[in-house]
Amino acid sequence: MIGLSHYLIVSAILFSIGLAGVLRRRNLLMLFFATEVMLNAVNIAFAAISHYYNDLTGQMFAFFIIAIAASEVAVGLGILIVLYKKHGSLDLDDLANMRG
Amino acid sequence: MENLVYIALFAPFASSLFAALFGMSPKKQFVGIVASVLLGISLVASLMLAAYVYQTGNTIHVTMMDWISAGDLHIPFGFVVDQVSVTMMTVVTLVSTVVHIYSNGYMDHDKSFNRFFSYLSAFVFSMMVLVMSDNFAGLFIGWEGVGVCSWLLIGFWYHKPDVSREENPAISPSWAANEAFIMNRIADLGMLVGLFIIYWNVGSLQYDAVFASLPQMSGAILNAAALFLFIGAMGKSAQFPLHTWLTDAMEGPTPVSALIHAATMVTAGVFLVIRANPIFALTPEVSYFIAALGTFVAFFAASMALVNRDLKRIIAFSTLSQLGYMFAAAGLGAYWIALFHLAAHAFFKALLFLGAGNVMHAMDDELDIFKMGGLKKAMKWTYLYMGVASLALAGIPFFAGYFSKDAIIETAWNEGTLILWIILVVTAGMTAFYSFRQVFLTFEGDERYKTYGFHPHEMYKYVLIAMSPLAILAVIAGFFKEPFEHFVTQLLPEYEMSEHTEHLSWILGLIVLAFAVSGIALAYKKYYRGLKRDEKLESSWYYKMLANQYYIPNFYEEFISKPYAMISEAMWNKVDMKIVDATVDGIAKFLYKTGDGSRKMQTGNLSNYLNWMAVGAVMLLVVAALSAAVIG
Amino acid sequence: MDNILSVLVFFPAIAALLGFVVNKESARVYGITVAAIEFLLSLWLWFSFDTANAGMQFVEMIPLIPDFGVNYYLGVDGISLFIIIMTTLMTLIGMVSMSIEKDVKNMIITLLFLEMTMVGVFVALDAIIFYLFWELSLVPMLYIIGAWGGPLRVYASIKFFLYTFMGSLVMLVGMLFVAYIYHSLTGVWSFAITDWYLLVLPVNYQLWLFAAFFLGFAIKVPMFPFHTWLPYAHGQAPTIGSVILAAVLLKMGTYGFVRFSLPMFPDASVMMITPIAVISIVMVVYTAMVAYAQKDMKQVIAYSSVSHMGIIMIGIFAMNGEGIGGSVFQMLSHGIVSGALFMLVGVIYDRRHTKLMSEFGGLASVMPKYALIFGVMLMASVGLPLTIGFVGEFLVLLGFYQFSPVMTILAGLSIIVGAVYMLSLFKKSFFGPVTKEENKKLTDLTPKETWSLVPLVAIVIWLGVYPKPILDPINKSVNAMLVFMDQKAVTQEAKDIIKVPHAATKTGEVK
Amino acid sequence: MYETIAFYLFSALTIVLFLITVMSKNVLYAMTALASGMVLISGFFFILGADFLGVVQLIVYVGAVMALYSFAMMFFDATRNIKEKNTPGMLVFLLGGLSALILVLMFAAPIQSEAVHALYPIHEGVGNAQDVGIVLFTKYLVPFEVAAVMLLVAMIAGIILAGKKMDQSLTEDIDADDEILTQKDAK
Amino acid sequence: MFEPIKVSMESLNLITLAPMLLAIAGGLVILVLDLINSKLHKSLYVMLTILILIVDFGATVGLNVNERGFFDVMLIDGISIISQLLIIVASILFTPLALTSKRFHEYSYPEFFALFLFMVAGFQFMVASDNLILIFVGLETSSLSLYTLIALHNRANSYEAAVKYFTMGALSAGFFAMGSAVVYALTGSIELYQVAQVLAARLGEHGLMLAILGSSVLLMAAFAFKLSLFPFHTWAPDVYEGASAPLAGYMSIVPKIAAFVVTIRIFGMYLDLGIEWVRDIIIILSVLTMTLANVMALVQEDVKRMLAYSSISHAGFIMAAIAFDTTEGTASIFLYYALFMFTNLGAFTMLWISRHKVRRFNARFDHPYEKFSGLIKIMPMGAVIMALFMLSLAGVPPFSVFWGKIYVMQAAVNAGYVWLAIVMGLNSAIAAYYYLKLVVYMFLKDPVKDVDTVYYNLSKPLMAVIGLATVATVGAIFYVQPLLSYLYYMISASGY
Repeated sequence: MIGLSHYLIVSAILFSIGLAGVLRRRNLLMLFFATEVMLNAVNIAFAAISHYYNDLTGQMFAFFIIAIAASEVAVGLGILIVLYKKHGSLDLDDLANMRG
Repeated sequence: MENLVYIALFAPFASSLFAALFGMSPKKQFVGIVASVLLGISLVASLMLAAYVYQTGNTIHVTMMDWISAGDLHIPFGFVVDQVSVTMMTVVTLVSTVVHIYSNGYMDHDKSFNRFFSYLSAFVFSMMVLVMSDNFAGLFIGWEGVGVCSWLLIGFWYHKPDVSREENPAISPSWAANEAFIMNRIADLGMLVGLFIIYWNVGSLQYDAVFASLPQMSGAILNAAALFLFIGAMGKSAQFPLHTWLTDAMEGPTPVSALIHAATMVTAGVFLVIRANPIFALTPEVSYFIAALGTFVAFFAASMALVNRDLKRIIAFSTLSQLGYMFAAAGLGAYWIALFHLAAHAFFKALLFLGAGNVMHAMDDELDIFKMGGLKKAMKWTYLYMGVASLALAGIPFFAGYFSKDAIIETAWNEGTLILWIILVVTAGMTAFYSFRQVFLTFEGDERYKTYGFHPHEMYKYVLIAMSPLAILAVIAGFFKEPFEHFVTQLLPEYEMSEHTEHLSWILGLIVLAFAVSGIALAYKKYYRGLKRDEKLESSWYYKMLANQYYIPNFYEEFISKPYAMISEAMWNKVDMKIVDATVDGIAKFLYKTGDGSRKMQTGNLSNYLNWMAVGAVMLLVVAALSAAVIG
Repeated sequence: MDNILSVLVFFPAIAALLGFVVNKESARVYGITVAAIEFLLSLWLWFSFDTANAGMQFVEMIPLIPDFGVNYYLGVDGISLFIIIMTTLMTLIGMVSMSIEKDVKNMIITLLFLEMTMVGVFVALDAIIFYLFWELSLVPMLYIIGAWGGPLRVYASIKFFLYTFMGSLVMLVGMLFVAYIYHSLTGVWSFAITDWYLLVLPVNYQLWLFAAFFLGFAIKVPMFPFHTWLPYAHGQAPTIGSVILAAVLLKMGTYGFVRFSLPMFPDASVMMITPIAVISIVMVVYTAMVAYAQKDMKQVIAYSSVSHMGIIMIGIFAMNGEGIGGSVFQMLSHGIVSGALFMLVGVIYDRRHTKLMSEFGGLASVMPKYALIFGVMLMASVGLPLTIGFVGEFLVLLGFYQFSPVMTILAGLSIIVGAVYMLSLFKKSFFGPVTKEENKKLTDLTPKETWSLVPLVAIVIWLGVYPKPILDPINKSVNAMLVFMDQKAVTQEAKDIIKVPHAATKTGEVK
Repeated sequence: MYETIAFYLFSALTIVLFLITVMSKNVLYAMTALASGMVLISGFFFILGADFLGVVQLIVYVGAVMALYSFAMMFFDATRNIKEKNTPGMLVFLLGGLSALILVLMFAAPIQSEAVHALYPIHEGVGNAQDVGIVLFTKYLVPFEVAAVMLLVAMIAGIILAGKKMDQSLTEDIDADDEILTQKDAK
Repeated sequence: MFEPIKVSMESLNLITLAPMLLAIAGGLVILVLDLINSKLHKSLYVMLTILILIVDFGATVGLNVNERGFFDVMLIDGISIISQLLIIVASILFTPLALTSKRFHEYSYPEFFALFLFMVAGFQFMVASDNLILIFVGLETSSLSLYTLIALHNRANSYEAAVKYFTMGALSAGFFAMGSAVVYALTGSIELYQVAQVLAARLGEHGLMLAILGSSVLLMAAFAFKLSLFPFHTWAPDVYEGASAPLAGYMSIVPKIAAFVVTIRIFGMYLDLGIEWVRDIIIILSVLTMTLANVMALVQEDVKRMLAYSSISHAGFIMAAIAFDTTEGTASIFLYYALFMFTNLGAFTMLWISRHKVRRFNARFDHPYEKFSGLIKIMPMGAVIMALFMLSLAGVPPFSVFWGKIYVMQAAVNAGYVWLAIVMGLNSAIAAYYYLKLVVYMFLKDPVKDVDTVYYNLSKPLMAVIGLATVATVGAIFYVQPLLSYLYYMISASGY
């Protein structure tokens, strides 16, 4: 029988994959993908907890996370576009004007 | 009578202020005259007080105002005129007056004439405070005051440059002045400690209160107090090992040497011991130490005088030696004899210095007696004065020194301190020798000065006349021994020779006299005809040692002054800058370096930032996991 | 006029603000006038001060942050009264003697602000207000050193600021802790020093708090080994800065010990006597030796300040009326004498733009008046009787002797080593032949310089001969404090060592 | 049984797909894998009975977000393999592994408890959309509306940031010194 | 099937929503106005924004303490009110900075002001709830607006700043979501008051400690990013540097106040549950943050960047107050920020008015120290005022930040953390160095080159802002008491 822990562990693994992606990616677009992975991982956790507690709050949270992720994508891509126009690159290594 | 006290005290002060008004102006003859007159007034007042005290046996005690009061300490400006202080007052004002008049002549070519009188009178005022004060703190005021005046006066010709020790053992007047001041300060610390001991055990610094409560004090405390007070006395009276400043102090103008470094200030130490005799009387160990040290210094200084070629330094050594005698007397309990010798010594030693001053005046400040000789033709009166003074110093009968010094030597016999007696007797012989060596080399024999192109001339008449009271006193002072004893022993403890001594006194006297006369005779034989230099003797180690003052000044320089300067330099450069300050700066630099190092985490690369963040989060998770494992 | 203290504090501040409007050329006169009025006000304070009363007078209290116990709380007693007068006097004299040409107006405004903070420190009876003025005083001094100073001025000024700032922040934590204890005992927040006096603290608390306050005060004093900011600050500061710094700012530290550490932590103070005395002796002797090694006249006097502050510290920890009274008096004396000495160095610096002793020699022949005044100040500095310097030093050593004769003798070395560096300074600069050509044409003191120095000479001698008018009120307050400390002390050892003068026990003066 | 198989299948697939997303050098592959992974996650939602959430996931993520990403990808011309100097694998592996380990440890604990009572219970026999609707429009109405504002913000942000006005500097053509707007603006 | 749900208006307590709704409506009004007439001048929008915020302020002041609204989603307790008030006041104060004499790109967008208002509303929602969902949504609303506002400055650096802020924000959102998931898994609830109850009951269960601590860690990571605690602070200097001075100043106050409120709610809960571990972590992070930020600020060459590090350090300073978990500690947070607000407002405004279009002093920095060299000679008043702000930031009495500092330190002492108070004191001493550095440049150095244009952007509104900031900074001693008693009343009313 599949228990809550199963789902949560999957969620944890996916979250860590997302985190690893955030860490290793230097391309901003790909980096954004990784953040989406992290949020999706959390969504699985919420849905699973909601299911096992028989409580709707988790689904609510997941719902809002989806909304937030969508907004983030919009704003993030907007910023990426102005950045790309200015720099012509999405590589983080080219983006280190400010340091120290 | 109170007014007289104040007149005696403040007339010199007024004189000083008056002269100070013109301190920066060119020479004004009237300054010297006014100063001398004011000093004369002080002398007269002192004499009147002396007469009053002598006749009535009363003492006068005045309190002018409060000085310091803090905690339980109350120090007034109080003055007491009793047998001891009035004696000192008389001696001080008398010698001072003479020296003031003398200075009118001696300093007449000096452009700082007015300043000189200001300092000189200030000194007299300080000295009067010293002797008249009714408490130890007041004494200390005067004590320091005379120190400063001595500093000012030794360094009077401050513009002279420093020279090497070979050229001038005192290096320069300003150097000598500083040396004197600092050496005195060393002793002053001892004196202060003595005061503190007294205060915390008595609760007061008034003489009468202190002396009244002595019986309740423990022996250790008394010993400590006596010892520290005596350390103070050692500085001012230039006792070994703090003696080197006195000979260097001869850099000052000669009247200063006469007044300060012979007659008055240097005897302050003796005065202190006499003043505080109730304390010393209760501390026989310290007293014996004083006597022994005094005897030692008497001999020690006389030995250095034997070979010295500097006119003033010889007299300075003799002063040192005579101070040793005084301490010997005081240490042996014969306070009144010490005081008597102090007074007598003041007269003939001042006379001797003033005579030396005449010679210097005549010889354009030349001091080397080897370059003199045969001055008697040009300076008959001076020769006479110096001869008389030397006779008195040598202890030839019927001169002042005979009575006083003999009594001291007799005391040493009387106390059964045979070694002290022997040394003192031998020293008496040496004293006679060097005194007359000096006199003969200066005034008799071939006229060596001619080869150096000097044109000696006699001092002004009025100066010579002014010196006459001293000369007279140097001759006759001894005859007042009986009344003097009677007078001062109203206050000071009586000192009676034992019958045995009394019995032998004429033999003892003869022995001393024999030594003195043979000293003179030796001097006569060797130097009367002129200077015959003995190369072999002069190159011998002991001659050199004596001529170099046992190398003590060199020792001080090598082992105290230079190391002090070196350590100071090291303290500054090594410790203060390299350790203390460098630590402070090091902390600041460390912080700055840390900042420089840690700003490297701010690479500007977002990926690194994300890594930092993840590292932070994961680290926190790890810590959480570990803590959870611990907490359970 | 009950609010004279507020007037004293804020008059210079308001004058400084108005000073922005004053024309550049008239700024100097403006400043002198303001300072003179302030000085007269402080004299009036003395005049209306009730010398028979040992407690706080002219007390003013306005709640500022009552929830936090911060009040605008001022008052003076015999201890602070004369320091205030000295502050106003030295500011006035400093302004009169000021020889700065550059940005005079800024300097005047800064000085007036500085005067406010200095007076504020000495009248504050609320710890926060005290701290406020204490910290605020750093700012104008930073500007004075940094803007008008020598080549290393920026380094010196920042070092001065940060060093003191660091120490005082630790002190602030101490203050907050006392307030916390007060609050937990009484349920009321209070930073009033007089309230804090009533706290009887356990010994271990006292020790910690003592340490916290010690750091703040010791850096200001400055005690060895926290003293190295001082030579830089003095060395780089303009004359006026050095005068104020030496005369007043350093006194804040020692004043702090008297005002805070002793009455609040009597047991800790007694326990700390030996360590502090050892540090002070090191200060006295060590810095005197360092002073002797200096080549620069001003540095000599700067280090001599440290040495003299050591004497003051020893006196404070003598725990008897003689010592503490002597210390407070010595604060005044050092203020005036070192202030005057710095002014004197400034005189020669203005003429020759160097302070190296090797550049001089024989000044006594060229500038006799200058040499005379310098000599008087020198003698006061080495503690000659009948000058102001002796009274304090004598009382301090006398007082401390009761605690430890040996340490007193060591501390007493100051009279020797002090004479060594001072006389050597005097000899090197004033004695000997005039060797340098530039020195032959030096002019003696100008009237401006003379008239700013002569009053100080007069004070030096007046207070040396007749210190009573000042010593009496000081003594009263100090005695009251000792009685109070004795009653408050927790341990028997402290009670034994704190010596209440008989005079105080007889009249039974209790705060 | 059916659930178990689905769970393991979906888990394996999402993990692989997201790994591809994270590891792939090709944006297109990464994005396709991400989209597929999201579809599979909606599968999880369906398994867990959160039908509404599954649908939203499909619409928003697979529909909207992925469309946005595709447009962006085209804009950035990122169809080719991209060259990245990736962070050292060691660090990534260590941090990712550690976080996975600890999170797994955390979730492996008996985290589910009978003590927890559902505050907004899922009703038996009622459609998930209905259930969600009721909670969303009562309890979570305010967050819902705020989310609307947030989306508005995102919209405005997207429009103005991507808009033409950002390309030109609105201040560029005006010389600093002859600008006399001071008084006008100060009003 | 369900019954129709009946909800009474009273039970909704709609008034609790009023302030945020006003701000949102105001934002919409601005958007509509722009649609109607696109040629309107920015001054109109600035004034409108201020007016809307003033109305918002009024609505917030009128709220009753300790009320819940809208199915308990809204929580209007004391800290919610005071933080909203602070947020609104700070917003009002920073808005007029748009009225520079020179044009700037972002202010030519009316949307700028709409976004600004939405952002304020987002912050208000964030602080006015203990529901993690609403907190999250409010946080994202405000953050997304803020990212956009930063990017709108339209310089290469501002894009870079926006990207950095955004990306790290996304990561922190991930942490927040995961943390909430763990909390939810533990308690079946995401409303903190429910969470607290369930957690208290489950605290004794075996094997749960890791999950509890883990949830706190994940949430901590999320908010440590917002509060710029070490090592989550790395975005802050770059973002401050890239953003315009008003926004940088704004960022140093408002998001932090909001984040602090949430932090107080969340970690206050953990502390109340007796999880001392959280306290230790907070203190460690706080000490690390203030110290490292301080030493890094020491070596900065740019004033704005230095102020960024200083803001980080101040945040670390304040963070410690959360660990005390006392009323004084909480009050000190708000007192500190209220006082810090005025000083920072002044300091950043001074930077703003001296902002040149071209970087004439340094290739990279807008406000290198050299720029302020010898300011006392060029513009004495400006130099004096800037120095006042610097001294205030350094904690020199009687300027505003001092009172905040002393109160935080007092709170530390009262809570038994004397060593922490000493660390705070020493840190203040280190910090004094870099503040003084600017004072030294302004007062003790000579001007470098054509500095006559230092006050490039000065306009009357900006002068008014500076005047206000100066008065508030200098006269802090006179309003600390009412402020303190109000804060104290509010905070103790809400039980913190």
